[in-house]
Amino acid sequence: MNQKTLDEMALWYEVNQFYTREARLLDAEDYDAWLETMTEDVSYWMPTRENLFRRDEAALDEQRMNFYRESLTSLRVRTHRLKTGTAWSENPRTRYRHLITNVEVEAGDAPGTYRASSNFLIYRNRLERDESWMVGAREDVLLRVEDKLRLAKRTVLIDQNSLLSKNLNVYA
Amino acid sequence: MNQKTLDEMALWYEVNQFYTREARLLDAEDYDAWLETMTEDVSYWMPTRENLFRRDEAALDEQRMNFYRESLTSLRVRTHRLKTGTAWSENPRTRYRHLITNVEVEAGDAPGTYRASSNFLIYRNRLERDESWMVGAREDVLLRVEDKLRLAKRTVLIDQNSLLSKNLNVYA
Amino acid sequence: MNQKTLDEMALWYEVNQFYTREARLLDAEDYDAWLETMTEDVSYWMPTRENLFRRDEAALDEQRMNFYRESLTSLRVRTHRLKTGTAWSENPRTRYRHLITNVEVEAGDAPGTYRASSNFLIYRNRLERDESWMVGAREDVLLRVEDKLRLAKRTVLIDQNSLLSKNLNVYA
Amino acid sequence: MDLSELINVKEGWIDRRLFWDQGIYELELERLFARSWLFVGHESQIPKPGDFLTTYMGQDNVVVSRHKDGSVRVFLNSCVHRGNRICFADRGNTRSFVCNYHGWAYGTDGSLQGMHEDSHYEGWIDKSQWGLKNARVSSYKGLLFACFDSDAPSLDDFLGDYRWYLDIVLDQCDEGTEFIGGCVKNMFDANWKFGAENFAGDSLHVGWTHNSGTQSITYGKQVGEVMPVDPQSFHANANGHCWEGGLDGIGSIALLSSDRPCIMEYYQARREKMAKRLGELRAKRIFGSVISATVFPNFSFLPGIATMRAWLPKGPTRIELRAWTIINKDMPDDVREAVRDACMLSFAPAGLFEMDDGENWENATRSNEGVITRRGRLHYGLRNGTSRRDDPDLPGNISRPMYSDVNQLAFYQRWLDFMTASSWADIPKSR
Amino acid sequence: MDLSELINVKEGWIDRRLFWDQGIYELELERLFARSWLFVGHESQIPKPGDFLTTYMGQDNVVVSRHKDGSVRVFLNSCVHRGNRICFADRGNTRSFVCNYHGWAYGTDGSLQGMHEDSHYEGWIDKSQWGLKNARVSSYKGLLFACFDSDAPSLDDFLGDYRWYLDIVLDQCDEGTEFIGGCVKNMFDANWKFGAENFAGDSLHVGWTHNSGTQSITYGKQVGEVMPVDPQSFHANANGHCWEGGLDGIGSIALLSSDRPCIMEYYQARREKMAKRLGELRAKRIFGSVISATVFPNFSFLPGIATMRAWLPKGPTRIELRAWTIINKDMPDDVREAVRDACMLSFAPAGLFEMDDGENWENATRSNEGVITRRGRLHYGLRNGTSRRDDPDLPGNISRPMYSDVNQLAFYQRWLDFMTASSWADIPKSR
Amino acid sequence: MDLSELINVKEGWIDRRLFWDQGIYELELERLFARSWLFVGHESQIPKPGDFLTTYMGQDNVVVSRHKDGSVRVFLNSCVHRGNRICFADRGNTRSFVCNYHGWAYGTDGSLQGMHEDSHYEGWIDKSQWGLKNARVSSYKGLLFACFDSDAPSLDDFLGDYRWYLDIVLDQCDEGTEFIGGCVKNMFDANWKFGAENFAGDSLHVGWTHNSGTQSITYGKQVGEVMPVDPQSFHANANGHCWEGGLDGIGSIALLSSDRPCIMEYYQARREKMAKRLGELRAKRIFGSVISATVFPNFSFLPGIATMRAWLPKGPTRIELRAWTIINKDMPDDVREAVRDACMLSFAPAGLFEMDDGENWENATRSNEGVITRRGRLHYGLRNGTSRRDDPDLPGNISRPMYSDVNQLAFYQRWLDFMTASSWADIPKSR
Ligand code: FES
Ligand code: FES
Ligand code: FES
Ligand SMILES: [Fe+3]
Ligand SMILES: [Fe+3]
Ligand SMILES: [Fe+3]
Repeated sequence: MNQKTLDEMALWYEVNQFYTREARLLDAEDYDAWLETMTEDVSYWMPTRENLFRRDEAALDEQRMNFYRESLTSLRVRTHRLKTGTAWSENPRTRYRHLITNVEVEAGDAPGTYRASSNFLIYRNRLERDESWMVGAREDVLLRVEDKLRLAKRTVLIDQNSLLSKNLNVYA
Repeated sequence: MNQKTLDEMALWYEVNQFYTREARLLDAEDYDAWLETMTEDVSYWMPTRENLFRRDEAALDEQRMNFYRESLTSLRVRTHRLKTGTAWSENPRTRYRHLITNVEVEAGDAPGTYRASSNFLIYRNRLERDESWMVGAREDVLLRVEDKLRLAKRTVLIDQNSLLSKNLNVYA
Repeated sequence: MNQKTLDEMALWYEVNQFYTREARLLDAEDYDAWLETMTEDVSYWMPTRENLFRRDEAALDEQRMNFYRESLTSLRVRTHRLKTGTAWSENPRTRYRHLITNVEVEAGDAPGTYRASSNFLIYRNRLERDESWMVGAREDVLLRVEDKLRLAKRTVLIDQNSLLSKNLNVYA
Repeated sequence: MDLSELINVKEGWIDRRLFWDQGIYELELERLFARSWLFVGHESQIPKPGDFLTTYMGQDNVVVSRHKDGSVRVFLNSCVHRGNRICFADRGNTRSFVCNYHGWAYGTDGSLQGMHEDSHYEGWIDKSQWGLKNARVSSYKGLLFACFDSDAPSLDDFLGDYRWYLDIVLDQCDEGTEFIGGCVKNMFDANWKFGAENFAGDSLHVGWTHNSGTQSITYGKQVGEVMPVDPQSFHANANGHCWEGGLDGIGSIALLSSDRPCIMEYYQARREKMAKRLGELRAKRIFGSVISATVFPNFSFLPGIATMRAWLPKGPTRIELRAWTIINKDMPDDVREAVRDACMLSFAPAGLFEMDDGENWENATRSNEGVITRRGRLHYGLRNGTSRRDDPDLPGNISRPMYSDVNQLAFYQRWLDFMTASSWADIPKSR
Repeated sequence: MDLSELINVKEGWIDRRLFWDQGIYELELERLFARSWLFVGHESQIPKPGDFLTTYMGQDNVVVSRHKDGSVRVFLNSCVHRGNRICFADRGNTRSFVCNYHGWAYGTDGSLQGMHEDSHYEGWIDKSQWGLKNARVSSYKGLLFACFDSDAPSLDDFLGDYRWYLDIVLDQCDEGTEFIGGCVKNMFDANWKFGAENFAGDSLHVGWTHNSGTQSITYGKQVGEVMPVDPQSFHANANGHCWEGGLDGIGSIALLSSDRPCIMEYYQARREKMAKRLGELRAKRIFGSVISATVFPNFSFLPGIATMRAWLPKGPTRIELRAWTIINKDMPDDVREAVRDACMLSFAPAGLFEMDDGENWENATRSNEGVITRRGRLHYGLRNGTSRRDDPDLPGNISRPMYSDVNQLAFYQRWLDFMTASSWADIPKSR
Repeated sequence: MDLSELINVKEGWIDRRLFWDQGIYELELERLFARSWLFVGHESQIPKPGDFLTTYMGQDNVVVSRHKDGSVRVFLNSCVHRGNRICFADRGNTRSFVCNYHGWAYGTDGSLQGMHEDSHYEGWIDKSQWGLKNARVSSYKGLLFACFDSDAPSLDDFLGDYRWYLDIVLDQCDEGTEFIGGCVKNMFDANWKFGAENFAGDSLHVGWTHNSGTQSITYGKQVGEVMPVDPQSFHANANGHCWEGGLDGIGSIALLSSDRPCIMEYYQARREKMAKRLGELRAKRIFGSVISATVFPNFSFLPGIATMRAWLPKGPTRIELRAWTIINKDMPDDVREAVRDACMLSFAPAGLFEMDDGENWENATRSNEGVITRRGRLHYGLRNGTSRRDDPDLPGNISRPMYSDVNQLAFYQRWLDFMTASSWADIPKSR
């Protein structure tokens, strides 16, 4: 096999492991470490998914309502919640699990950047029998900083119109 | 590590990416591109799964009823439906997601052919809260044509007896 | 790319295929072959998951009740059940499917040992419409024996408090 | 609620509660499904002694079994000891049915034969009194029907004039018919009557709902070309059993044989032979046209397209659809395969026609439940009151052309006959 | 059960059955949601002729449509033919609504225009009699309400004195208000009244339930600092519509503008302009304070935080929450975005405040169902009976301070008015 | 429906509606679970003041708490303010229970101690009147039972003669018993009575249902070898509490100690000591045999196998099974571990015995619902009427051998006593 394939495969493996580690951090509520994997100017966006007639379809619009439209600052604010010790509804803790599949990656526009996509299934279970299932995809821009990958931009497509969960105390 | 492992790994990676791309095409309803990934004489079969006493079990029988038993021709007929513009029930569109896991591949009987298997979870969500979940496995024969992989034969095992969805407007 | 990454990737691939094959054996009820993938002194443990206030949280305790706490001997006893031919409730057979994702592996404490982790989704479907969904993670110690990997220790974390299935006629 | 106010045949409207009300549904199980002859299978599915299949009559699971004496027996699939199901397979062959819980064993006729540790039961049970309840069973040219009501008329009387239409599918040749092995099942959230009424008479939806399917299968034809508007096309019904379709003798076969010419060849080559049995009208003008049909209450089929299906009720807003493909025993293998695959291409969960129906029925079921919505009536008034019993060519109640609600109203009139009757004595034997 | 025994306003307790009983729920659909004016949208969501959106009134899905004559029409989203839903999009623009099943076409006013193969219907239907049922529609300064009861008073009378409070949000400038595009929906397992009563008057939960959210957003402030205990803070209610909050004029804006100063600047710069329209009290002391409000029965909002939401009932123990963000049309783009994102940060499924409410309501709903538990009463007695109608500054029934159950009891009193009345004639027009 | 017609003890049959009817289920919650003493835990689970666990009494969630005075308190886990659950942990140690919604705080005895911002409540609530409802609590040799009915007799009277049998498990040594830490829970779709009646007397299913489990654990032995047919084996019941099993004194221990000989050694070495407390019959012949037992209504256990479990009702066709392992406090660590793991190997969701039971009960529950099926009776007539009260050796109602429906009928007779009584006054204190 040639070097090109090899490098391609190595990059895919690196991104795959980046996502696997990220999933592990999220499932452990280790949000500080999670934020460490992002660039300072990261943009994290989860738009709502509207039911539109095909003729009315348009590109997803950042000006419309969303589940998340975050900067590193606002993610810090959000993830601070568990540190206050008074988020009563998070005690006992939720059992989270991120299953990440369908990883693809290609070179991005700027050198050292990559466009990566992946699918996810997020399962949450808490208390005696509360369950939540979410499936969707992520479109990311990754940046190589000092030989490490960092998340620069993420668009999360959750495959639901009305969110079929009581809340979103989780990130994709 | 030796060349053998390396080639093996490269092949696995290639098949993995073949499936990932296929899933992306299916989720985008890009059926023309999907059919491009198949050989002219492709056979695509999804038998029903019967509940039989173990003593009555036999190999799956192509003569019995099925969900799909398709040639490239019949797949073209099926996928033409969305092009008519009058498939009212497909408007607004369904949110599809194929999660592909457990990829394995080995050399096939003929040179340039491969036997590959994979598991899938297909999630569909449409309108306000219609959901469909399907899990199963795929047994494929892949063929290398001009350095590209193509699907020559697929058997889809859906792990349901009575299909727990209102329809199958989707392919595995 | 350097040799280190390459070896790392090769090891990951090996473990990934180990799990994929294991899943295939389990889905086929080929328990004898499954037990073959384990060391003689394997320990297989699936603790229950309790809802505790965060202040009361402690490490999972082997002395408490569990779903599985097995040795190779007890696994042989358990898997013998299907060989008796009188496990009426297993006839017709269950449709099982293990989806394995998020594989990570690193060198273990002893040479030739590895610490590997993975996430799973187990789907079961039987009779007309009985369904069971289970999601969780596995923390393993793998051992290389005569160039083959074997399972030496597994802790299965099932993400449920009250098991939302009628039984556990399956292994993770 | 007063059931007779739910349906107004004279004014041609129906109350929306029919499609989701729990009380109405439970009464349907008692007064309709527990009294009616219900389709349970085809003789070809259980040819040999010991062969069996399992299905539902209403919500009761039953075993359809070929007893050692060759007779077909239909009995409840629930042990008389604690009630456990005694057979969990879709089909198979067996000498007896042994319950998993305590090993009570039943014969292929449902009789209680014995049990694990039966010595302990000596003197404590009269086995002859504790078998599995058998239903009455009757076959009409291969189609098996069963009924749990001893007061019900014979299957022949139940079908009445409708047999003339059934024969068009069941009596084309000496060899008779058989089912392709297996069954396609799927569940969805609709009331069972939407399926039944649609096949009973809904020719109007075809051109709209199935436009995309027709275009895809016929490489661009519009429905009008496959099913031309024909003033002679008709609705026919007898005892609530319905048939609607055309007289061009070709539409559905053309649809089925697109990309599969062997089907067309097979049928055209057999027209004369068919005519000897069925006469010119049925063999050459009716058979092959686009037709849909429902045997009251929940068994439907499409002559020509070869699909047969039961709308199994699973609650007021849930159906399990079970579909089979029926063929003539004299069909060569290539035609069998072609019919099977063409049938799946159009009528199956992935079928280009069926997909659109299910979506419509689910949303009609759900929408009718609204509290304001339910106060409004549904329009069933097209050509209401135009059917006549004295047609020179066609038996039953006839109305022309097929674009009408005549059959649907006949179906609901029959539904009302059953629902308002305290027993079979109050149900008109013929409608 | 005797409904009047479920609520004791005098003693200040409520029966736990209100939050899960199926019978009570079905009566709510009939007597409350089918009679009441209900929020259906904002004019800005459907500016142009042909624009439409779909939502629910009770459990009835409706289309809210801008008719070609510019009027807003609200009609049932269920075909009069078989009941299928006629519009499946959340929103869009169209010339007509065509049913998927048989192609019946309805105008943007819900009138039946025609159908596929309509020649067959000539003489068989009077289209003018078979349109989609329209609801009465009325707008209050941009907010659209609809009502299916012809006996109901006008929207103005229905809102009564409460309009004085609504104006604080709706009438800040000449340009008026609009909604940010889109809507955030989610479903959870709680009774709809828990959401409504919480926004009606539950200032007490803020300091406890939302301690973590407040600390996170304000970088460590306690709720008491954002919402100081103020003896002048008040509960106000009129006709069951409720408003509770403070008079510092700053708390909620401070919360919203943390990390987003442009919001604070925008509002402070407009105080004087606002005062010209609303007067000093409303413009400078009330607006901007931490306030929550519920328009009876199931529409709530937070002035300042800019969230508006409907608690759509989906059964006795299920809610669909639909939330929008309201802004002034004169807001510059940066402020719009800041308000939208700050609003999502606090009140949305991922919102730092909302997350904790949902968990509480689900578990209250579930726990109240226990057979022993249901025998015990819930305490709603705080400051019960202290409200007065003759406040010199504030219209409606007023009680001070805002830490009380006064509004909640007013809400349930109004609930009882509707639930025990056989028609609008028995419902006090003003409370 | 007339409940007394559902059960015919004289003729030995039961109506199938018992296992799925919603109305019967709701009456069970009112008349059976709300009146009966119910198992809530073992003293060893909450040894220290502040220790607590949560469980269900019927469908009411309760906190089982060790109050600071050392007494055990059982109270409703639902806040009196809005009804929210006040404790979400399975177990733990705390000084008080503080509600997440508004911070109302309850003591370890359920008393209302105070609340967030309680100054506002001064004069508006009498805390002493608004605590969490406490149940009566009583311990029988370590097993904790609670009851919400003040008219119920004492636990001792409720258990009556059955205590003689309970002692066989609870009173083997001075140190007494304890539970292994933790609990195994799982949910499945069966009626709770199938579990209760099975453990009450169903020795017949063991040989059939559990053949594969027995063979696997014993390396090929048939059940008959582990549980030989013994004419002296018996059914015993008192006040609806049931015990059935043999007298070989070894069967269940043999099963448990397969691959784990230390268990056998432990018990054999203690037989004499046991005999001093329990006498020869109980210590050497009864204990150790294959035995199953149910304390009316929904607490079951297997002496020897060491499993104890509650069949928590979650609806007419849903159970949550909670299982614990009971051991003697004097057991050395290796024996404790062996008992725990051997117990899980047989009776747990993955247990080789339990797996087969659940499948049977689910399918019996489901099948009995069929509309025709429900018209047929279930056979409970084996050795019906053979029990005597005057056995020289054994207290309670005794019938021999253990292959019978005697206990099951006694269980359902007691069920009928509760279901047909308007209060405890109508319930025979002793049966
Ligand atoms: S339930 Fe069938 S044998 Fe007992
Ligand atoms: S249901 Fe709408 S057109 Fe027939
Ligand atoms: S509900 Fe518990 S404090 Fe309000
Ligand atoms: Fe159709
Ligand atoms: Fe709140
Ligand atoms: Fe058992």
